[in-house]
Amino acid sequence: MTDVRLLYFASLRDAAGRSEETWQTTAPDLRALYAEVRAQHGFALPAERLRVAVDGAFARWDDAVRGDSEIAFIPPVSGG
Amino acid sequence: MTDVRLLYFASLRDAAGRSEETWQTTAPDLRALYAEVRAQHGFALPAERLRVAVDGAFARWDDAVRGDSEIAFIPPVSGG
Amino acid sequence: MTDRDFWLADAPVDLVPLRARLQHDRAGAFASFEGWVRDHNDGRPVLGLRYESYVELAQAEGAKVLAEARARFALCEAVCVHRIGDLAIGDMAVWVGVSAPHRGAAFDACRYIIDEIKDRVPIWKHERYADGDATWLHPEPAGDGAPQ
Amino acid sequence: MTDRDFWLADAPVDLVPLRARLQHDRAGAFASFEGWVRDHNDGRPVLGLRYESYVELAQAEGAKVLAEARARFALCEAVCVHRIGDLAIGDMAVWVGVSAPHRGAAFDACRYIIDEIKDRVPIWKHERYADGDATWLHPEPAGDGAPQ
Repeated sequence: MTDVRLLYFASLRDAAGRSEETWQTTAPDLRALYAEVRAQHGFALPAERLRVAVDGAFARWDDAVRGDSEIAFIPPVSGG
Repeated sequence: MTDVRLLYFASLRDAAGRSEETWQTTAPDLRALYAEVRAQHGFALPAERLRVAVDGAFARWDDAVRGDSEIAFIPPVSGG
Repeated sequence: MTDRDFWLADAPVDLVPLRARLQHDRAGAFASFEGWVRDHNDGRPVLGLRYESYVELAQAEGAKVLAEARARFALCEAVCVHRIGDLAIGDMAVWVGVSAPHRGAAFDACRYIIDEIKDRVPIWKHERYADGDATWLHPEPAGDGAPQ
Repeated sequence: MTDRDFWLADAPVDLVPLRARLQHDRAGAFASFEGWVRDHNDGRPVLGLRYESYVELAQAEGAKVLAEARARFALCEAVCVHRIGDLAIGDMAVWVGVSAPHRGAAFDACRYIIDEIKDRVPIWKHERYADGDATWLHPEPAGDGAPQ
């Protein structure tokens, strides 16, 4: 089991009902982690529509899950 | 003989030493008129580099010379 | 004012010092872009909106966009500031300003910056509509009719 | 301020009322361009310059350019003002501002306007150089390396 910190923004935060949480996982990579979290919170958006960031920098979905990292799932942006 | 009013701008005014003058001409069209004026004042620019305006509106070089009109030879512009 | 070239502002932005930062004796051209809050989106009347950001990542990604613009185009200066928080109709949501010796580079860089900011920087718009509804905007990828 | 959308100004221009004229609840995008007096041209140090115009024709032709931009692009408002008289390094020579529902139209119209103004409107620049020389600029047709 690995502990990670998850950050939620915009519609993901609304769906999760929180802006962050600690999550225990055995997921080998970030894609599998998102699948777990999506099932738990009922997120509408598939991973293909999102980007993922680890410790404040964009990451790849097949990157391994590192313990104690801060992971953000980034829904499609709408600034500007 | 037809009397016209000529307006000079920018390098044409410097070369002519005046910003306007009355000109008596038998030139049938504006191109021939410019040839007369160019010869008189030693303008460097050929008609192909200029535009011509009559009474405050752009005109064509083969337009006839109308008496008492106000004619401006427009050297290449450099606003902006 | 910060000395960064991209930042997030949680209050209205004074344009005078922004514009002054772009001034440069070699600069013959200045192009700017502003995004303003419209009273409608996709035909729906809009009352107001809120921008939220993943601030740490947005700051890093926005700075990267500005660095790319400086590398691609012959610029003097380039600055971008994006509002977060609550905005009303007519408020300025984003400001991009670019100065350059020539106007082609100024226009191209200005457009590059706003296009990339809208595409990549983690900022989200939450719109409130006249009919009482409200929603986060998560546009489809560009080319599929992304708004504005 | 005039209610024309193109005019010549013989004194420095206040940008605040200009920008205010572009505001519109339907406007999501605002693009502006400014031409500034550079300290050099074609490698020659410039001390200052003077713009002269055939005012009557420039006013008519500038208004035509603005009307073309409104016809070609989906705009809310468009305004252009060009300085005449003596200008110093850093002074604003021309200002173009366009507001539109979407940014593509705002950028394209802003560029169209400044390109056409530079190409067609009878305004001439007289530059004074550090070496004591001074000259009227009569650029070759576009594509032959016209400055800025």
